[in-house]
Amino acid sequence: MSSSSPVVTKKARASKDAAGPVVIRVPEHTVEIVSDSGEGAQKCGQIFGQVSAKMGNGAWTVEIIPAEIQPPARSGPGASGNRIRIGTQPVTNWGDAANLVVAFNEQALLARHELEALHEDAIVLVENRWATHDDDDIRREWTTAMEVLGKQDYRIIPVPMEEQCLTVTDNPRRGKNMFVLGMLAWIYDRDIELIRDAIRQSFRKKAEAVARANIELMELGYRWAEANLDFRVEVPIEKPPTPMIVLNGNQALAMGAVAAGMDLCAMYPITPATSVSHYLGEIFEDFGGIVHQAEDEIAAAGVAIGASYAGKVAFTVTSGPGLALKTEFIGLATMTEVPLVVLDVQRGGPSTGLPTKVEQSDLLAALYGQPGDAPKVVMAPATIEECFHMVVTARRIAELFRCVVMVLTDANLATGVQPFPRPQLDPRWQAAPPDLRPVPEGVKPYDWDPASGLSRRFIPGQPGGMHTLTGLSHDEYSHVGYSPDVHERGCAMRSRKLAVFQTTLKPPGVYGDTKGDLLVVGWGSTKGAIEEAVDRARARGLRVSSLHLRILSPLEPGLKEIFSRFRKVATVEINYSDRLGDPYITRENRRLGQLAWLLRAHTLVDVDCWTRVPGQPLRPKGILEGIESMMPGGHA
Amino acid sequence: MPSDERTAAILAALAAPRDAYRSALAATLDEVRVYRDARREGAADRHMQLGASLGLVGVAHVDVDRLAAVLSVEAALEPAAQAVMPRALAVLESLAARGDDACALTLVPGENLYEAVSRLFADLGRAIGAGRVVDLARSGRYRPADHDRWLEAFPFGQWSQAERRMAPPVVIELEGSDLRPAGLAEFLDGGAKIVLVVHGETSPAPLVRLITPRTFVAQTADVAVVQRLAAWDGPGIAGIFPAGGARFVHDPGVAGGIGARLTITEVPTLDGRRRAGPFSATQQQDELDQLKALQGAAAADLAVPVAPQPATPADPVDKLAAWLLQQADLSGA
Amino acid sequence: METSCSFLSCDHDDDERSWTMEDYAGAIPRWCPGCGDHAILAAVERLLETEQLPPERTVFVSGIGCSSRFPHYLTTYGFHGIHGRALPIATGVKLRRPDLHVFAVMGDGDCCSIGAGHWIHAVRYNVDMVALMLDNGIYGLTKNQTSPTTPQGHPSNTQPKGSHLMPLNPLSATLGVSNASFVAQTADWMPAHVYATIAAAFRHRGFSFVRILQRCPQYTDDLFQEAVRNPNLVEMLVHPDGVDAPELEKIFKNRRVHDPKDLDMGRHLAEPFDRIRLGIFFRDESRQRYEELRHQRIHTAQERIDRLNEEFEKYAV
Amino acid sequence: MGSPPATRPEREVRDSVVIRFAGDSGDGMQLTGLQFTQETALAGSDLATFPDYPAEIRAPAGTTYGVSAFQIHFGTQDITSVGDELDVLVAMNPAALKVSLPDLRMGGSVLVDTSAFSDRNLQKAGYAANPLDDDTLAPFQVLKLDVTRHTLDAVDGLGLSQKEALRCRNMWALGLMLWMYGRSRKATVEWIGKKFAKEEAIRDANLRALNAGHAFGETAEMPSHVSGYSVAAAELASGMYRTVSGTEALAWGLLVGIKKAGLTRLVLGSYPITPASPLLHTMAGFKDYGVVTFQAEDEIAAVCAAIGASYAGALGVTSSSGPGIALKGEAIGLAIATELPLIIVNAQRAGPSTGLPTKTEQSDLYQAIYGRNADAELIVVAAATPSDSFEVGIEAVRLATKYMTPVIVLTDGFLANAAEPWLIPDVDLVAEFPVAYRTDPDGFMPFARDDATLARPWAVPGTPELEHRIGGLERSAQTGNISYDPDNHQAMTNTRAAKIARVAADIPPQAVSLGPDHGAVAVVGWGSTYGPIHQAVRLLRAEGHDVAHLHLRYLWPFPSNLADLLRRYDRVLVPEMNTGQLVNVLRAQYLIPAEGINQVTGKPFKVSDIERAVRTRLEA
Repeated sequence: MSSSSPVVTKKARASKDAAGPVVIRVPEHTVEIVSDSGEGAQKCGQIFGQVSAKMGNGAWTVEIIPAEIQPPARSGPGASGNRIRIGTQPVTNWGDAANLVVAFNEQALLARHELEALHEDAIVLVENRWATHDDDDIRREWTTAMEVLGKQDYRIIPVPMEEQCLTVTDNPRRGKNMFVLGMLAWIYDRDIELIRDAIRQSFRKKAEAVARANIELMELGYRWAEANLDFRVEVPIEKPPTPMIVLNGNQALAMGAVAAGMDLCAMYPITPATSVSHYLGEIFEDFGGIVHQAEDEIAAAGVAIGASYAGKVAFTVTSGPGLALKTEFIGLATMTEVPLVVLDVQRGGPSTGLPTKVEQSDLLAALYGQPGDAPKVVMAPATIEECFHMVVTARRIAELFRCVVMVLTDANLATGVQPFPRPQLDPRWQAAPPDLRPVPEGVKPYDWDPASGLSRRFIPGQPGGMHTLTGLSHDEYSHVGYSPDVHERGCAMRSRKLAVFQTTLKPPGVYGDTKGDLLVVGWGSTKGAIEEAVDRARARGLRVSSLHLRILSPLEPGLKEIFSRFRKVATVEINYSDRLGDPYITRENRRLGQLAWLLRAHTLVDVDCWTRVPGQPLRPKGILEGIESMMPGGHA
Repeated sequence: MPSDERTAAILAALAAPRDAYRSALAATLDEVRVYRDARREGAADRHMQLGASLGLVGVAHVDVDRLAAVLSVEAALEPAAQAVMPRALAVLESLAARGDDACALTLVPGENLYEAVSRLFADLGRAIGAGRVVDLARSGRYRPADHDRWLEAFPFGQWSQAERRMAPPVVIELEGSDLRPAGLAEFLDGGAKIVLVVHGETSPAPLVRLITPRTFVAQTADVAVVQRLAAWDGPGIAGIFPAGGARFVHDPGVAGGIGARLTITEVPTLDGRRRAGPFSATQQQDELDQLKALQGAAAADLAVPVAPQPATPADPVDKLAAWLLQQADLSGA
Repeated sequence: METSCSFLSCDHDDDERSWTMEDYAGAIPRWCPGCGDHAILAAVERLLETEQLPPERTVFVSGIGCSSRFPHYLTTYGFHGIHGRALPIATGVKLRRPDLHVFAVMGDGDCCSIGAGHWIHAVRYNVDMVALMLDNGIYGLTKNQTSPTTPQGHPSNTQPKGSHLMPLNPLSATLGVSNASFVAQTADWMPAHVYATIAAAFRHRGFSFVRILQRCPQYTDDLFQEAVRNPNLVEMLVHPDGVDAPELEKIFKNRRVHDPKDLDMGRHLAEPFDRIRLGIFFRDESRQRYEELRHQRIHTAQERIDRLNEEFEKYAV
Repeated sequence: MGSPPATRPEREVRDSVVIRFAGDSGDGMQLTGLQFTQETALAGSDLATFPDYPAEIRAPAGTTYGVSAFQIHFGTQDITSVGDELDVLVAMNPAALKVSLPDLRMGGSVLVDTSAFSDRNLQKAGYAANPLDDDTLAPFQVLKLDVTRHTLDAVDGLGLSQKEALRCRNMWALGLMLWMYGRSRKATVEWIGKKFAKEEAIRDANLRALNAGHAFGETAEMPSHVSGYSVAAAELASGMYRTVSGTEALAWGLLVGIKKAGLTRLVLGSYPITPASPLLHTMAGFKDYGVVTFQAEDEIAAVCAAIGASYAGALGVTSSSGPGIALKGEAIGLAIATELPLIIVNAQRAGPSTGLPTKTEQSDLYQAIYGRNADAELIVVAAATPSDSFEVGIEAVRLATKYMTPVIVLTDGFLANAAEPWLIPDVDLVAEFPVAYRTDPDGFMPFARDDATLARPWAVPGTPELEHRIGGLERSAQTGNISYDPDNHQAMTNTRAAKIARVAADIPPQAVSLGPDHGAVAVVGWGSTYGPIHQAVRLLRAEGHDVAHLHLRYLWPFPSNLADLLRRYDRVLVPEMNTGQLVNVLRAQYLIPAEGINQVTGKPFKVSDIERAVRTRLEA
């Protein structure tokens, strides 16, 4: 291809380096690229993040997404793009603010500024064509915005993106993102061949000329940056010791399902869960799997239950409103003890809420959203790597305990991209084909072991195992029973399985000292941000540790004992809690963070909480403030 | 290795039934593997298998020993049964490792067709034999003296009806002079499908004697007929012949009587009395006579009035007229 | 392709087993005396016996309602699901296990009201199964509420002055869905016809929708009374490719030849509310069947690992 | 009231009696029970009833799972439970005897129809030997009567078929029981006349059977050891009474609620489900009062129709049971997001899943409080008794319209069907809480809020210049336009929560139902367990135990004094018909070591269940 391009060879760059730009050498740097929706900032950011990860930098990307497909141009809420935090060491969260921002218009930039997304001395590269636009309003908006931004300590560098792109294309709106990618490639000294590969991969379904044109634009950006910018950023690379792969959380869930040997995913499109099925749809058939897009959320759950009943554990994937609709079916699976895995990629709520935004507010709905006493296992991965591995565990637990296992991720994990050690696949992770051996004489469909509540599952096709599953209360023979003891016994057996599972769990580990003034408890995608905040707090001399739960029902054991070694325990969550001091809010009527509520009921420890629902991932800085506000008084 | 380019197209057309066999093979292999792992000798090893099955998150959070204590343990196998497991697995693995070509065979001129097909099925049937050995072993009924040979060969004659439904399709290339089809009737059961790719001269309608109500039988030059064979949910045989000879398709997948099932496009006449390979002129004539007899039966079948009243005609005008007549209800008149 | 999952536990003695109607019977039915469901159950048992379906490879899925108790009264595999959702469960079963014989049993509220969305799509998916809609024109189990098929003017607890609207026509609705492949109607008071119809439905490859007019002695006692008393009110659709119950010829003299291939005529015949027409309205075996389109080959664990490792390569650092 | 016959010994005086009519589901036991209840209520007794019927419409005759029973507890004072043990059992067949005999107290009376004890019936009931012949019934007073023959004799000559004639057995038994407790037959006679107005023979047969049963007691045909009983009228407050079931009371409450709110329309969207359907049936008869009932095609459509009605200015109500509420979860979230008034009535039944449709449980509390995706707060209230349902209905309307929010009303299968005498209230005494639709376009913003309640304005389509759009996506705090702004989402979530938190200050403080407001033990209940808890606490207090009863109507948010109140007791015990839901909410919210007393048998608590459990805790 264009590897012979004269401008971007290693040699050419080396000479330029020597000539002059200041090299900012830092252990980590955070980049944001924002544009109007449809201008491709996301693609640019994804490729930049992927290439950075592939080169061996630690990386974490977060998508900045508007909820509409086509929001109005040049509007703050329409800002679309990516934040990529790269580092020498592994990166576990999106950080506090961006050090370098590339904006396709000043309104998107202004919106990010107002959201405090920019570091106080951020470098800002902004498209400058608006300054001289034909439209008076636009010029006025530009001027106003620049006045606001000019009062900050940002270093603002206007860039003639469109003007440059017009030299090689007649539709710059579609090419700017590649120009910007080229600029970033020069600034961060990215491997240009990896970038070309990524562009080709990205346009693999289009004509070859499309990829070529995009590569050309990217190289244009590279040359422009080289000729015009006076700084570069170096985030040193330390090659990780083990092979790594880079995935987003939804891809990881999908691959996890493959690694778990599952073969049926039934779903209905819902943001932000759908991309699990997009990715699975591309590859699943190669593994003998089916993605069934059902007519609605309810049918998706039903098809998964039917498939699970007749063979291997199947799964359904959804987000909050879809979970609400599947509730009745989840109850049926619980009652009939048909194993089922439900992946819930949480988003902002209630109701339709914020479809593309992050929240951790489905915990209690998952645990308690069904009518009747419906015990089930609930888990939450803390990292993208865990998204992959947890599906394997979830399937196996569902099968062993004949129960529903819910896996709660969120929009942060779903669209975030992070490198992690490439899994060493094990055939034993995979579901066995259904065992259709004849059922031994006298074995009942619910031959509950009275001590554990466990029983062997019969699968259609097994001679001698004929019985009718029912959502009605039933006895060991699956016969409908209305007598009081039958119902009581069934409830006990279904509940006991969870108690038994809990006895097999290990107590969670504490991050930091195992005693101190404050223990921060978290779950789900906040792990990286919490631990970074804890590190900073400890660096300031605060006696803070953290603990991150993966299994939320049944709760991991030993919590009360761990809590007793801290003066105070508090959760950090992305869901709602009342703040003491707000009107009408008392210690008694205060609504608590969802995990906090759960921990209090189970341990009777006065667990406090610091929660926010901004629709965005929490920032370490914010959590640090939360920690400081919650530190128990008195001596430090 | 298939030498005829038609064979590749035929194998492609047979993908669905072949996948069914290979699916069963893959499932068997995995099921045996899991079965073996769950019943390892020694608790430590068994716990290791259980732990591994939980995945990395599971291992990090679950105390495998405690979990193992909760789960019921199936009894360990007796030593002989234990010993045969790896051998059965090896058979399954070797069959799984063989590509799709395993179902194709080219006859050495003069070789006996019946014996070759027998051998091919007996070889592919080792998957079934291995499955049976495992079944017997795990229910304590395995006896090496009686059952070990199933791992070497498992002839079609011993397959059960359910197993025959999973029979893989086979493709045989052969010289016309070696085409003695009568013995093949034995294999036309369950879901077994045989495609013969014939080179050179043979008798005009050798396959006609295999026609039975539930057997797909075709004689043709057109490879596309194999797709219809593949779609039929039962046994069948298709001969792909060079020019000359009878051309017909008997497709039991088509609803209705023999008239609907059988389509004859060509019935040649014998040009003089001469032998074709092993077939005497009389035999050849007999085949053609049988084909004509079936043709007659088919015609008669179609001629039988299909209803007390004439069937609704296809032409819209006639349809309307017929409908009006029906509405008039002349039955009482 | 009718295959079991693996060569293990494959019926080695399939040819030697046989079953009688008694072998298929399950718990004693708890339907009211005089309920049409009894006759339908008997016809289904007869079908199972005739076809000699191995009980362990036969699955009955139902929703909620009187008719949905059906699976409990058979000794096959059964799944008594939730209201309106028999079809998604049955679809899931068949998608993963095409080797199983799947029946879905629903009531009119189950199928045409709360489950209407699934019904439309199940017809379109055309998964090979028999769907029996036992239509008594009322909610019985919850004690007398108007259903979508309750005749206009018929009083119930929820519409005490009589059902407000024209009832929904399940036959027309089904015949109107793209990819419909088998639509028939029968009536519980003609066991021979019920049997012949569900036998035809079973033999049809695809989604066979059978509406069974079913008497409820408790709440809609009068619904089919006239038709039961006067066979001339019933019109039998007959055809060599249709259903045949020769023993009924003498009683039901009102016969009309209808070729099930003729969709337009089938729709025309299904339309009027005031005529009870029994038989096959439409049948077409050539329609696409979802489970066949989606059927995937099973791979070994190792094959999957190899393939997933290839996939990892694309995302390797 | 009937006067004691001269030839008989004096009627024995009783404070309270528990009778159960039990027979096959085709025997008309529910009707019998209801008629007895009616006559008893008219006689001025306080009472509580418990209908217990099989899930099948008509299970096979003669089997134990086909037994249908109706229990009534009536007496002179404060009847709050259906009674633990039966004083009298009327068993129309062996299966009924088998099922109910364990509940009959030692020395209690049992009436059996000897004709029904055929070999075939005995076998179907699972009796190896005839219990009338062995000593099965030795501990009881037994009345072996050939009810069948007496009934057939009574209706002879009316030209009925055997089947029709036998259907009158229940009336014969009712007649006898009415005599035994000195109840009038008047209302029953009227009822029969009305019900069978068009079928004279049937009407006459039922009347004759009823009268014959009564006459049987009146004349000397009864065994000498059996006498009638006299249960005096209860000392109830004066006023007009009627028996009322929880369902009826709730329906009336909702109706009064909309009147007090000044609304003209109530739209009930519902879909048939046991045991919630009766509300739909009852409301269907209220057409003339501005009630529109809509039996939707499914549960989801039912709640959406109610939401649509609320948007249009009516009060939207939807009713269902657990599995149906599960389906409505997403739409309830929409009502929370759009901030429209909506009342969701959940007649709970035993679960999970389809569970036990006709049996009672309180296991949907979690679902009510937490059963939707994301932070989706609403108000949860629960009715304690049939008559309390009336007040709860009014209160639900008040809170829903004042705070523009969904309110979940929890009842249960027991409460919905159980009946008690109800002093028909003077509705003029119920305070008004008129709704003010927004009409003023000046400064109108759909999500601007009332300072006091934080409720948004209710602007009804059709009002000029107030055109606005609402929806489930997050809305800007004032304009209601779609907004993804992080601060706005935080602010809106805060406001929605604060709005519900404010309700705590607008509801009555938690009172103590029985006992002191501090002490050793508080027994805290909610919902239909009121009666048994109350009785149990009364018994324990009579023995000198330091126990109090608190019963919660408001389950979310809690009354503002609840924490303080609970902390004034050494121990808090929470009896619930679930595996421990309220107890967990109290623990998490207040960190008090509340303990659960839990039972999920599908049956209401017995007084003795609670008494025993509390006693064990006291002694521990």
